[in-house]
Amino acid sequence: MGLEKKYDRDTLVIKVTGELDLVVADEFRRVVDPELERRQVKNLVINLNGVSFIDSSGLGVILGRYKKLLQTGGKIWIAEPRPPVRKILELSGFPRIMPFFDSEKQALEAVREA
Amino acid sequence: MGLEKKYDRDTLVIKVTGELDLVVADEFRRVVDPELERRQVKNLVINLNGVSFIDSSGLGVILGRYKKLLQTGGKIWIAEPRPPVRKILELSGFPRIMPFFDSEKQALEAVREA
Amino acid sequence: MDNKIKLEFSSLPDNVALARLVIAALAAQMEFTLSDVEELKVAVSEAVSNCIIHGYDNRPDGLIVLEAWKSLDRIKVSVTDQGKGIEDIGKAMEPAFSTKPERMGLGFVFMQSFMDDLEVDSKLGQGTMVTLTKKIDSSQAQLRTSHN
Amino acid sequence: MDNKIKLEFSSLPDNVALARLVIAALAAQMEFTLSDVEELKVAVSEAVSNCIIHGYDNRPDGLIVLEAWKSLDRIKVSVTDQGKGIEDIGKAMEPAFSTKPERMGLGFVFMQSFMDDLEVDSKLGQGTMVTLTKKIDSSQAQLRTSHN
Ligand SMILES: Nc1ncnc2c1ncn2[C@@H]1O[C@H](COP(=O)(O)OP(=O)(O)O)[C@@H](O)[C@H]1O
Ligand SMILES: Nc1ncnc2c1ncn2[C@@H]1O[C@H](COP(=O)(O)OP(=O)(O)O)[C@@H](O)[C@H]1O
Repeated sequence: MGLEKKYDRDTLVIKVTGELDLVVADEFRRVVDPELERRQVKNLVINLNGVSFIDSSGLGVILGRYKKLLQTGGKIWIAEPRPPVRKILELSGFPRIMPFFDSEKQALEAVREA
Repeated sequence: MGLEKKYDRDTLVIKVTGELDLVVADEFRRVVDPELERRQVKNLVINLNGVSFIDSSGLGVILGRYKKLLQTGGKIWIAEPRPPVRKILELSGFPRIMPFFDSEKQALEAVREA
Repeated sequence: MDNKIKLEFSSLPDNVALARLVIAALAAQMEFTLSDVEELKVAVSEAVSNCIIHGYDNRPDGLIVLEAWKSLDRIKVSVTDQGKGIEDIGKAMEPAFSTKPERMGLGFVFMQSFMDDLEVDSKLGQGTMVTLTKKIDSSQAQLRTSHN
Repeated sequence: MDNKIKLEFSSLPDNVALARLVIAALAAQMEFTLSDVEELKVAVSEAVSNCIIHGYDNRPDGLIVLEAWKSLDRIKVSVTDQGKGIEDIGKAMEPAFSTKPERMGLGFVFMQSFMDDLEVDSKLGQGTMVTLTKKIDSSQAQLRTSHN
């Protein structure tokens, strides 16, 4: 279980591994929020390839970052959600407010072209 | 979880998958004993590659078949035990009474040469 | 053979994963599809998370009790806390309603849409019990059995 | 943070795997090595199997209670049945002793050699409680932490 962060130019890329429940959501907040503020990040790519489970606590932490970024004109890009996780994200209407990509590379290309 | 049986000439090969505890030990007995009797099996190769866990119930069912075969001059050959399972088998002295092989093929060759 | 289990644990966030694990293990012994098991895990995760976050306001020393009854065609799960209770259950169950600003108000929505039955029992200052039931889709079950 | 859990289940053979799963999940939250977790699983598997096979003579309707206490440096697990009890604990714990001819008499041997402490409490006709303790090898723990 864990979070890996890296930068692709100004874009923050967070790779999540494990089950995105309240425990990992909390960790996500603690790792990502200081980055968003300190580095004035505009684009956040979340790679969900390693996530086997998500519930409303996990959705909440993503939506919370979405709202934060909205205030500064930033965006979230979702990469590589696996089927069960994708289903929950779709059920909750996430694709209407943030784009989904089958690979992190495609997400980063879309960020650059945006 | 489960048991697969096949024959290589007169040798019965049982491939076990899952956790070899009291539940699977019971299944093992139900599947193997009728074969030993009906087909007068002399050699039983047990492929443990798919076994992630074994306890004394699992050991007991193997030892029980060993004793049955001893009466008819038969033998047990252990193939492909993974490290944690191998450790328990070794602790319990199994290698002293039945040979271990890194592959099922090697075990079957040894049977033929015996 | 019917099977009933009871799991008691403290309101530590780590224990939500434990509750999911136990429920998934029980469900795996039944004829549920993989997608059924996923849905059950989400529903139980929501119910247990609510005990911690709302019932006990994130205090780790509360008691949570998870009970599960397996029968041939369904699993029933109850999740109980002795926390602060829900003031207005009708309101609490509305989509997007939450008493915590950072939460989405989707917990009860998921429990309702992923389970066949949801019952909520709560008394202010005494605690909350949520009972979830999921049935095996018998057409699917037959499909799975015939594949064995 | 200390964590205590309690799991109650009936003496169905399938539930032995459930007990192992719960214990492995708790141990995985601690600084145990993989091999420690394997040993713990074997010990718990033996204790729970004994409740079913000996305590309840394979009747599926007996109650088994598994309790586990996690602390910083150890896990303590108790397994209790209300079954027939052990007549002579000293004898029962001897290697190769078993009251059932098809069994190996290795259960207590494994519990003893895989755990740091083993206590057995039993009353004929009333039941048996086995308490297992496993400590974290602190040299190993440091090794693991420094690898994170
Ligand atoms: N176990 C509980 N104890 C106290 N209040 C609860 C409990 N479960 C739910 N609630 C109340 O119901 C509301 C809605 O719950 P839910 O739909 O799960 O959304 P969320 O958890 O996102 O707030 C919560 O905000 C809370 O006020
Ligand atoms: N929970 C229990 N209830 C009653 N008797 C037990 C229990 N656990 C162990 N025993 C007794 O102790 C003996 C030795 O146990 P053990 O070392 O686990 O070997 P085995 O299970 O192979 O018999 C058993 O044969 C049984 O007579």
